Parts: sequence; C-alpha cells; structure tokens
Amino acid sequence: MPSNAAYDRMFRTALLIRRVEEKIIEIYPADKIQSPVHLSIGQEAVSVGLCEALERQDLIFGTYRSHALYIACGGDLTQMFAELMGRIGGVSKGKAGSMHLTYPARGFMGSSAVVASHLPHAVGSALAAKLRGTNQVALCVFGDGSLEEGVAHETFNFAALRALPVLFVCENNTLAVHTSIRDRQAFSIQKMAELYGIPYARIDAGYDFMEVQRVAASCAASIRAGGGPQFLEIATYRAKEHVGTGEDFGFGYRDRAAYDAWCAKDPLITDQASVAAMIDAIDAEIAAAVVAAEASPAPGLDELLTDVI
Amino acid sequence: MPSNAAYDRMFRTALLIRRVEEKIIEIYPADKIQSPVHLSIGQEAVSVGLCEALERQDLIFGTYRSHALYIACGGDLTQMFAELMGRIGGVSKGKAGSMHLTYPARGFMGSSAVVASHLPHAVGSALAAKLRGTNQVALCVFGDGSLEEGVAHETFNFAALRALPVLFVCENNTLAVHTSIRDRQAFSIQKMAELYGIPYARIDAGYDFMEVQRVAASCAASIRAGGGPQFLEIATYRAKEHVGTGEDFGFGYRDRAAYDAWCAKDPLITDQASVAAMIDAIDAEIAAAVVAAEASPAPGLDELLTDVI
Amino acid sequence: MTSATPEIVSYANALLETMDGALGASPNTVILGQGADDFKGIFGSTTGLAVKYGKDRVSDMPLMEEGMTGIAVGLALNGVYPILTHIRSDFVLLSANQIINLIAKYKYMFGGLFELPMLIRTVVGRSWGQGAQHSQSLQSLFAHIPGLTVIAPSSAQTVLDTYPYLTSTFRGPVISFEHRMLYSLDFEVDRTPLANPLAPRLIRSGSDLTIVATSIMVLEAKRAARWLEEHAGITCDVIDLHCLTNIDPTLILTSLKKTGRLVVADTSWPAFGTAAEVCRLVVQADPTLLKAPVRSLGMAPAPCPTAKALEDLYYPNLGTVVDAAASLVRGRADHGVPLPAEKTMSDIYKKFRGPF
Amino acid sequence: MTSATPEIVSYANALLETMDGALGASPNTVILGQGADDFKGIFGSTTGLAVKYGKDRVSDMPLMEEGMTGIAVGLALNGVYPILTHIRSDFVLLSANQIINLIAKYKYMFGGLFELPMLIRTVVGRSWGQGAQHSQSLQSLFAHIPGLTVIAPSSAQTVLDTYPYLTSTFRGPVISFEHRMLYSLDFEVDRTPLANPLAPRLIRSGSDLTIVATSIMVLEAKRAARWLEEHAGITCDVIDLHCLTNIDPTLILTSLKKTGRLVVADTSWPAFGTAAEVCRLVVQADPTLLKAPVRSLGMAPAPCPTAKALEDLYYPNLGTVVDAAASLVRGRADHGVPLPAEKTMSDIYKKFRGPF
Ligand SMILES: Cc1ncc(C[n+]2csc(CCOP(=O)(O)OP(=O)(O)O)c2C)c(N)n1
Ligand SMILES: Cc1ncc(C[n+]2csc(CCOP(=O)(O)OP(=O)(O)O)c2C)c(N)n1
Ligand SMILES: [Mg+2]
Ligand SMILES: [Mg+2]
Repeated sequence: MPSNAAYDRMFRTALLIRRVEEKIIEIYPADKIQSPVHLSIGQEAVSVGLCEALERQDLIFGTYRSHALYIACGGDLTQMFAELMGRIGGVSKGKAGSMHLTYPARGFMGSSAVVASHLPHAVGSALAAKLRGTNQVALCVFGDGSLEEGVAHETFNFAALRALPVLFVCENNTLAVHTSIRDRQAFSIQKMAELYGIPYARIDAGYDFMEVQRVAASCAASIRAGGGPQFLEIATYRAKEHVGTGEDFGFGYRDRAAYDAWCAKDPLITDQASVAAMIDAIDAEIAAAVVAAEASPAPGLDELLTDVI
Repeated sequence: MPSNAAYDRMFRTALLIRRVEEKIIEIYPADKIQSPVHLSIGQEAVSVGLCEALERQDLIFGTYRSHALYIACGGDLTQMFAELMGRIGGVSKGKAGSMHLTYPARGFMGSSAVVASHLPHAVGSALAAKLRGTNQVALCVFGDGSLEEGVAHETFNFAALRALPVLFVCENNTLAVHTSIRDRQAFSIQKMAELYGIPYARIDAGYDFMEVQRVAASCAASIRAGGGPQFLEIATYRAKEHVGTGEDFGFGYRDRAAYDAWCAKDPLITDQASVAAMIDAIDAEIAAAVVAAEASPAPGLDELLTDVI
Repeated sequence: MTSATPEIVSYANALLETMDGALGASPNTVILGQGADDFKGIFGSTTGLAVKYGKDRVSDMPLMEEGMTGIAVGLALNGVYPILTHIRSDFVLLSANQIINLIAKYKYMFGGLFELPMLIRTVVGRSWGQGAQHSQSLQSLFAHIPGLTVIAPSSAQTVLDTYPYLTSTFRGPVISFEHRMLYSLDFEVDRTPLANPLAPRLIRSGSDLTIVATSIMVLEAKRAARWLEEHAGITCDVIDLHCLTNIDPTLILTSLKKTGRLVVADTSWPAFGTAAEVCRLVVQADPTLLKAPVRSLGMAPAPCPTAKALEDLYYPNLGTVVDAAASLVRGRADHGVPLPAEKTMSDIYKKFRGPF
Repeated sequence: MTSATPEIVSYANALLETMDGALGASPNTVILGQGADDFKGIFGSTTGLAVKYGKDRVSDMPLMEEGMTGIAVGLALNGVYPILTHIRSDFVLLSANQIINLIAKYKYMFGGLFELPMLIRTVVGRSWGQGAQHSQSLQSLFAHIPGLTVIAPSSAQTVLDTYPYLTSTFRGPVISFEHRMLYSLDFEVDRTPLANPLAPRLIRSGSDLTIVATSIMVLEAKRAARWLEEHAGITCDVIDLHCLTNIDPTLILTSLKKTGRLVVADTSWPAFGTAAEVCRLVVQADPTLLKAPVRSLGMAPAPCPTAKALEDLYYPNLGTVVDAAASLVRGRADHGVPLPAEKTMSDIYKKFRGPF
C-alpha cells in the first residue's frame, strides 16, 4: 500500500523532473544545450508511477521524450545535464544527447528517436528474461503515435504468442507532433491490446502518480507471476511544443482550455504545500548538477571513432 | 442472382485453373519452367468467385501464388505459359515469371513475392480511385501470413481512416510455408478487421465459387456505394507443397485427412458430370497454349537492359 | 539579362514554388507526408498548400512509412502522381522494402507494363545535435539499386531546374535528398530551362584540381575553391554531381584530363558511397588520369555523435576541403596554404545565408 | 598433415556444424527465423537443431522481419546471443530500420554502454528464376553503414573459420550474406585457426592480374585463374575479400604492385558496390599502381529478370571473368584467349559440386 512516504517520494521525483525541465527551458536560449529537446512537462507522473512499481532487476525502454523516465528510474542529474550539454561527463559521453538518454545502472536500456522502434527491444529483453529465468519485467513506454507503426502490431503479436514478461505503457497525449489521434487512428487502443489477448487497463488521471504506481504494480505482479504481457494506457498532457522549449497554443491545432483543465488537476500545481516544502532543495540539487555538468569538458577527437564496432 | 450459366462459367474457369496447374506439374520435371511455382490447387474457387464479382474498371493485386487470379480475371493462357517458360511472348516478356503474374488489360496490376507488400498498393489505388472519382473497387488478395506483417496494420488503419474502396480478401489456408496459423497469430482475423471498423465476413466453404461470388459481390456493392473498405476471410486448402509441384504430407507438419475431407467437398472433384462435359475442350485449349508458348523465343540480350528506369 | 539584378530565391521557397507548381499543373498530383499540412509545412516547403489545394491533395499521414510508400505505388498505378515527404531521411529506411523491392523493380519486373512516376522527398538533418538517428544522408544506399533515380539538389537553382521536370515529364520514381541546412539559404537563380536536368553541372572552372561534390558540399567546395584561388592561386573545377544514378562521367574525366587531381566531397560516409562510385567510374575509364591519390571527404566512419564538439569534427567543412585540396595540389601535408578559421559550417550558415 | 587426405565439408554442413557448435557452447545462444525449426531447416543449415536444443532456442517466427530484428536487440541487451535467419536476403530490407538506425548505432550512440553481439544470416538467391525480389545480394547497403560488420563467406572453410569466432568472441553485430548456390558444394577444409578471421585472404598467387572477389565469385575467380593459366599462361592473384567492412587494403595494394591490373568480381551491382569501394581504397592509396583500367564484374544494372535466358546474361560467370581478365592482360578486346564454353554457372554447379 502506498504510504504518505510513498506520496512524498513520488511527488519529489515528479517535481524534480519538472524543475529540471524548467531549468532546461531557462538555459536553452543561451545555447548551452545544442540539440533538440522533447520536454515531458505535464507527463511527469507517468514515469514516476511506473518506475516506483518496478524492481531493481527490471528493464526499461523509452523514446526521445525520456527526461522523465531517466530521472524517475534514478538517473544521475549531473550526468544528465552533461549529456544534454554534450560533455564527456554525460552518461553517454555526450554522444547520445537528450533524445537518447539511458541509464543501465538502473535498467534503463536505451531510448530511440525512431518512433516505435524500441517496442521490439523491450519484447526481446523479455524473451531473454524468460529464457534465462531472471524474473525481470520489461517496461516499454511509448507515445500514442507508436501504435500506428507496423512494428507495434508485430511486437504485440509476438509478446502475446510467447506470453512474455513485458509491460506496454502508452503515454497517450493524443498528439503526434501536431496531429490529433482522431486523424491518425481508426482503432481504439483498448481494442488493439485486446486483439492480442493482452490484458488492458486505462488510467485517465495520468497526473496521479499514486494511481499510476498502483495500477502498474498490479500489472507487474501479474506479469511476474507468469501471466504474460500487460497493456496500460495512460491519458496525459504535453504542455509544451512537440520539440523545443516553447508553448504553441497559438497555432490553431490545439486548445489552451484543455491545458488549463489539466493544470487544475496536476498535483505539482495543486499541492503547493508539498512544492513549498521541497522546491528549494530540489532547485539546489539541480543548480549543483548544472554547475558540475558545465565543469565537464567537451569530448575531444579521441572520442570521435571509439565504440563504433 | 447467379444462374446455372454462372455456375457453369465459374466451374469452367476453376477447372481451367486446375488443369493448367496439373499441366504445370506434368511439364515441370522437363525443366520447361525454370523458376519456383506456388500452386493454387485447392484454392481455385476463391479467385474465380472474386473475379466474377468485379466490374471491368476494378483493379486487382495478388501474391506470388496468383496463377488462379491471373486466369480468373481473364488472363491469356499462351501469355501465361510463355511467361512461366521465360519466353518473350510472356505477358511480361519472361521477366516476371510465375511469381509476378499480372494482366493490366483486365485490371490485374501486379503480384509481389514479398509477403504483404502489395496490401498498400491496393489501398493506394483505391485512394486514387476516390480522388479521381473512378468508381473502381480495388481487390487485394493475400494469404493468412500477410496479416502478421506490420504493413497489414498500417494499411488497414489507413484504408479505414479514409473510407477507401478496397476489398481485402484473406485466403486462409492456415499455413505459411510449413507453419500453422496457431503458432503465428495470437489474434483472430475477424477481430483484426473489426479493430479498424472494417466490416468482416467469413466464408468457410472456400471451395464454393458461387458462395464466394455472392458474398464478394455484396461486399463490392457496399464498397461502390461509398461504404469504405470490406474484409473477407475465406477458408481454403493448399493441396501441394508451399513451393514446387509435389505433395508433402509425409513431413509431419500436416495431415492428409484434412486434405481428403477438403477434396470430398470440392466441386471440381464431386461434380464429375461438369468435369466430363468440359475437360476435353479445356485440355485442348491448354495444350494449344503450351505449344504456342513454346514457339515463342527466349528474350535476348536486347531485352536485358530495357525498362529499367 | 546583362543589366538585370539576378533573381534571389531561398531553397525552401524554391521547394514551395515547385510543390505549388506541381499541384497547380495537375489535379492528379498529391503530397503525402506526416505534417505536410501543418503550420510548419515541412520546413516551409509545403506551407499553405493544404489550404490552397485541400487536405485531400496535401495530406497529413499517420506514422506508417512502409504503408505510405506502398500507397504511393498504388496511386501511381492508378493515375495519380504522388510526392512523399519525410522530415528526416533516416525514416525512409522504414520503407526500404517498398522502395527497393517494389518501386525500383515494378517497371522492369513486369516487362515495362507499368511505370511508377513519383517523387520521394527526404530531408537530411545536420547540426544542432541531431544525433545518430536524425542526421543520415542515405543517398548511396538507394543509388546502388537499379531502377531508382537519386538526386541531391545543392541549391534553389537545381531545385527549380529539376523538380518541375520530374513532376511533369519524367516517368520513373525519384528519391531526392534535400539538405536541411540549405533550406534557409538564398541563391541566385536563372530560369533558363536545361536540356537535361539530371546531368552533372560544372559550376566553377580551374586547372589544378577537380572537386566533385553533392548537396551542401557543393557550397563548401565553391567556397573552398574561392579561398584556394585567393590565398594560394590554386584554381579548381567544381562539379555538382546532382544526380547519383547513371552518372555520365564525361564531365569528370574531361576535368581530370586537365587537373589530374580529384577530391570527392559528399554529405555521407565515403565507404561504399559517392566517393567510391566516382573513383570506380574514373578508374574504369582511365586510371592514368589520376596524378595523385584521390581524397574523399564525408562523414567520419561512425554514427553521428550528438555533442556539438564531436559534431564539428564529424563533418567535413570549408577547412577540411581546403586542406585536402591544398595538400593534393602541393603534394604534401605541410602545404603552407592558410586554412580558414571557421570550425563549423552550421555556425557560418546561421550568420551568412547567401545569396550563393 | 602431409599424407592425410583433406577433410571435405559442404557449405550447408559447415553452417550446420557452426550453428550446432554455437548452441552447444552456450545455453544463451538462440536461433530465430521463419522455418528455422522445420524439416527443410534453412536449406539444411539448422536441420535437427530444434529437436536437439528445443524450440525455445531454435525458434520459428511469424512473418515479422522488423519486429524480429528488434527482438534480437532486446535479446542481446539482456544476455542472449541471437542468430537470425532470412531465407532470402531481400527480406532483410524489411528490417533495414532496425539494422541501420538501431543496431549499427547502439554502441556508439550510447557512448559504449551497450554492445549488441549478434549474427544475422541471410541467403542470397540466384538461378532457377528467383526473379527480381528473391535474388538480391545486398551486402553493399549494409557495408556503407559504420557500426556493422558485413561478411560474405565464399566456402565451407571461411564459414568454419569465421562463425565460431563471431558467436563466441566477437562483440559486435554481424550480417552474413550466404550464397544459396554455395550450400550444396563441397570444400576442402583445414581446421587450423586463423589469427584474424575477418581479414581478406589471398587464395591463389600469380603475377599478371589481381582478382578481388566475394562470395561465389571467389569460386569463379579461382576457376578463371586456372583456365587462364592453362590456356594462356596468364597467372593471377585471387583475393577473397570475405569481410566488406573496414577492409585492410594492404593485400590488394601489395598484389597490385606486382600485377598493376585489377578485376573486382562481386555478386551484386558494381555501382556504389564492392567494386566501387575497392577502387576507392586503391586510388586513395596510390592510383599509379593501376597500369590499366579496372574492370568490375557484377550483376547487370537492372533488376534480376526471371527468364533463364536473361538470367544467364545477367550474372557474371567463368566466361565473363576470363574474358575481362584476358582483355586486361593482353590490352585489347580481341585477346585471343579461348573462352570456356559454359554459359551459366548454375548448370555447372548442378553437375560439379566440388570439392573446391
Ligand atoms: C519512424 C518515425 N517517423 C516519424 C518520426 C517523426 N516524429 C518524431 S516524434 C513524432 C510523433 C510521435 O508521437 P507519439 O508517439 O504520440 O509521441 P509523443 O511525441 O506524443 O510523446 C513523429 C511523427 C520519427 N521520429 N520516427
Ligand atoms: C516479407 C517476406 N518474408 C518471408 C517470405 C518467405 N515466404 C514466402 S511465402 C511465405 C508464407 C506466406 O504465407 P501466406 O501469406 O499464408 O500465403 P500462402 O503461401 O499460404 O498462400 C513466406 C514466409 C517472403 N516471401 N516475404
Ligand atoms: Mg503523443
Ligand atoms: Mg497461408
């Protein structure tokens, strides 16, 4: 049962993610981060609840929009900022950048900027888990757009056929770049999961990390008990433009009202008491990470051709 | 309403297909046809009923297993044998062979040996039909194996989203090469069609060309009336090995009993009166086509580099 | 002609103009691509066209690269000319099967019964930390395959020369690699039609060295040639290869007869790439034309790193071209020709946008 | 060594032996592929292994090339060594995205945090009317991409040399192009381990001409060299390139110093292919080594026609190699060297299966 301690812990992580991204927004104009950023603001609770539901041996796969997942799984902040800034102290020596965050020490095994391409990776790691009897669950987090790609169909079919230990999580923010899900999908996500006989659950309150944790934990327990794959659709909201640090309500493809409605329910906005209790320590931690990251040098010519083969 | 004349006409076409393929079996050992052949024996009624339900402006797309479709749509026999034998008189000058039959004069727009790769072709031609207002239906015939490929998902989704005039027909012989559909698909074909909201019908009596014609005609009518795509699953039986001219009941992956049961229902076997009435003329027609095909020369060096760009 | 100020058009506007022209010229031409109809309009190359021609003809798409490309086949078979867009050429790999197994083969495989006129536009990312999966320049993969026509337009001029010809006259499938960094640059253009828009172009003449270049490397080659002439009196022939398939080597061979020295500057990896193919064409014709080792400039033999510091080392630039050229002409690495100070092309083009 | 009769192994059996060996050596090695467990056993290369090791480890797959390849990534990341099989290399294009955008980049892109040891086996079809979609030899596409290791084993010997090394020791992803026509041929094999199984091999020595070959063209090159020596006293160095990525050109350059003449014989199209890359490596090192124009032999620049008559013209064979070699060495097309009567390789290998 999640306790108050659990609430506080998850709240803190969610706030940490938000403040990290707000720091990114702050420093971006100074060109300290010279690469595209896909912000998770509005979607933090999903990653937080999911990672809280995992065990240490579990494996995680994400997309180009994985700042939240990185932090939620326990990724080091200095290594993250260094990575975003293209420094040698980055988790991947600066070669990965924002779109390819990863943190193998906590099971985060990669994030891909090719939509849906990581779905079979999660399933393959689950197949390995089953073959080797490791008791691992593979967590695969993807956007609603992933479901249109053919590989999603291939992957779900295979995971179901072999009853593999994988938790599929669709972060449904109803958008792929600027296109609404209505104009992209003739199918319902629930029915798609059910097509393969994959048990499906939906969370409408995607801002509620406690709820995400609770449902995800029960999915993970069922998977670990040998029940095969599970599918979790989580409604969420992308606050910023698809890529970059700005807002984009003025371009006619979506509505500010929906954003305001979402904010009205977001604990990171409504629970100002918790914010007040935590924000200073968090901001200090972030500031220290930025300083440490900036102290790390850029990778040099000696790194250009290492790790190719 | 199908009349006796319709029965006779379709029976004749089905028998023609069977006898053509039996002729192929007969001449294959002499190496007159130097390329892989994927025989339709057992599956003839599907193509016959489908083509009977089409109108002249309609377009057809098939697989490497399309001898039946070629003949059913009205393809010229001499050009077919010449094509199989690699002669210049072949419908595609011998460059296509058995796996890539086509007959644009009757709307047969191509057949591909890459499983499922023709599904989007049919849908694209249907999109063109809709854009240009041509009143065409696109017929797309594929095996059960096609449904596993990612592109099937992409294609069905798009056809449904845009309500395109396409008739998807799955020839379900329950096999992909030697693998049973049970070991390949965690989903039901009906549910897959329904996932996209594509109206679905199933024909169990895939040997019954009258039934195939009747159901396909009603699908085509609904499509032509602007109702969007339709999906037809037709149970059928592949009598011969996956590729080649032999039988393969001795290899443990399938059962002769099912074959015998199928034969007991196949009009081409049960209706011996019709067979007797038609076979001689058909065989004469085939023999003449083989002779004419053999009289056609092989393509020469002048053909090697034509039609590349 | 003589006194008129030359017309200036940006790469993005040249694209937009030709897209507009193609849609305007035939009701049976369509554009399909993720975001083709949105306010960003494929980096400005389709902006406003969905409003002008309707969303049926300038059509947003779900995420379905393989399916979308197969749909283009069906469109072409049934009388519609499709233009596909991919905002990164990397994504075109998801449709490699349709392009290589189907599109490249449809005409030949069926003995000439069908043609598949179509244009697949793909944008090559570079700079600003695009990283390994958003930066590839995959022209060589497709140029290897008979049946395809592959182009890499280096300027607004070549876009205006070539796209109207492709969409109105040419009957085969074409893949175009448009370089993202070119989009915002301005070019002088001349509207005189060309006899063969797919031929290579000699865009600068000299006598010491031949530089064969593609895409944005054509700009770098031109700038390098100017630098070399100004700082060392070295003069170069610069050839814009433009179309990578069925290359007529005459222009290159004629140039080499004069210069005897060759640098190939392409946007991708040299191995099994444009540099390799140009070398093959030369030595199959006459290896004795080469008086010195050939230099090939392209991306370093690694995936593209995201860090700016590594990205700057990863790509060839003005300095690399000048250095390679000077050491070839002078016959030694310590050639004494001063090198330009600029470290990275992207920084330059952010400040200087032309006209070129 | 001296008196023992040499051991003879067929290509298919060499594959079967190495597959068996890999599964036997580690419980964490698996084979995945359509039909990998059936009675045809990928043309005999996996026959019986599903019974021996279980269907979990020798696993049939649905039709899902992209998905299957992505699954291999996940397996490799979680401690399992995957061997994928494709009965035709053409189908591997459906997984081009996984191979090029993910597998080739995973190690570098993440700064060395991950490795993806795996072997992707693909079979190149040829002859018996495979046609345009079942006959491609796509090694050049993948050899262009940094991060991949691409091999084309020409014999049972090279399979036995290389596969055990790959599956037990090598830590990167490898794509192997196995030629279908080699499967039924017998080869003399020597079990002495090699220092570097990925290096090119000099397999015959001569002084007039260098033939660099891949896959089954190595056999044709050897047969041509024998013919040339017997019928014209022309002697050739024959180099089996074997691995197409990170080619060490030393062997080729050393040979060219002696011969000055180069023929490249590859199983695919020359443009942007192996021939092009070998030419690049040579002229980047020293173009003056080439005393005559290079000849590249490969498939005709068209999709593969199905008709036997055209197929025989489409592929290079013994006669083509002999003719190209003789005209190079004699310096003229009417070289006077008698050409072998055989018109097609497939007919020969149906009758003569070795040992080679
Ligand atoms: C295969 C592929 N096609 C297109 C793109 C361009 N693209 C990047 S993100 C994106 C939208 C994805 O939407 P979704 O999966 O819902 O994720 P979200 O961005 O909403 O988190 C697209 C189309 C891509 N990266 N990969
Ligand atoms: C993309 C692709 N993968 C694999 C193959 C090899 N292959 C040829 S036919 C076939 C089985 C297809 O089964 P199905 O679609 O049911 O058609 P059927 O042969 O039963 O008519 C396979 C796997 C192929 N041709 N294309
Ligand atoms: Mg989304
Ligand atoms: Mg089947």
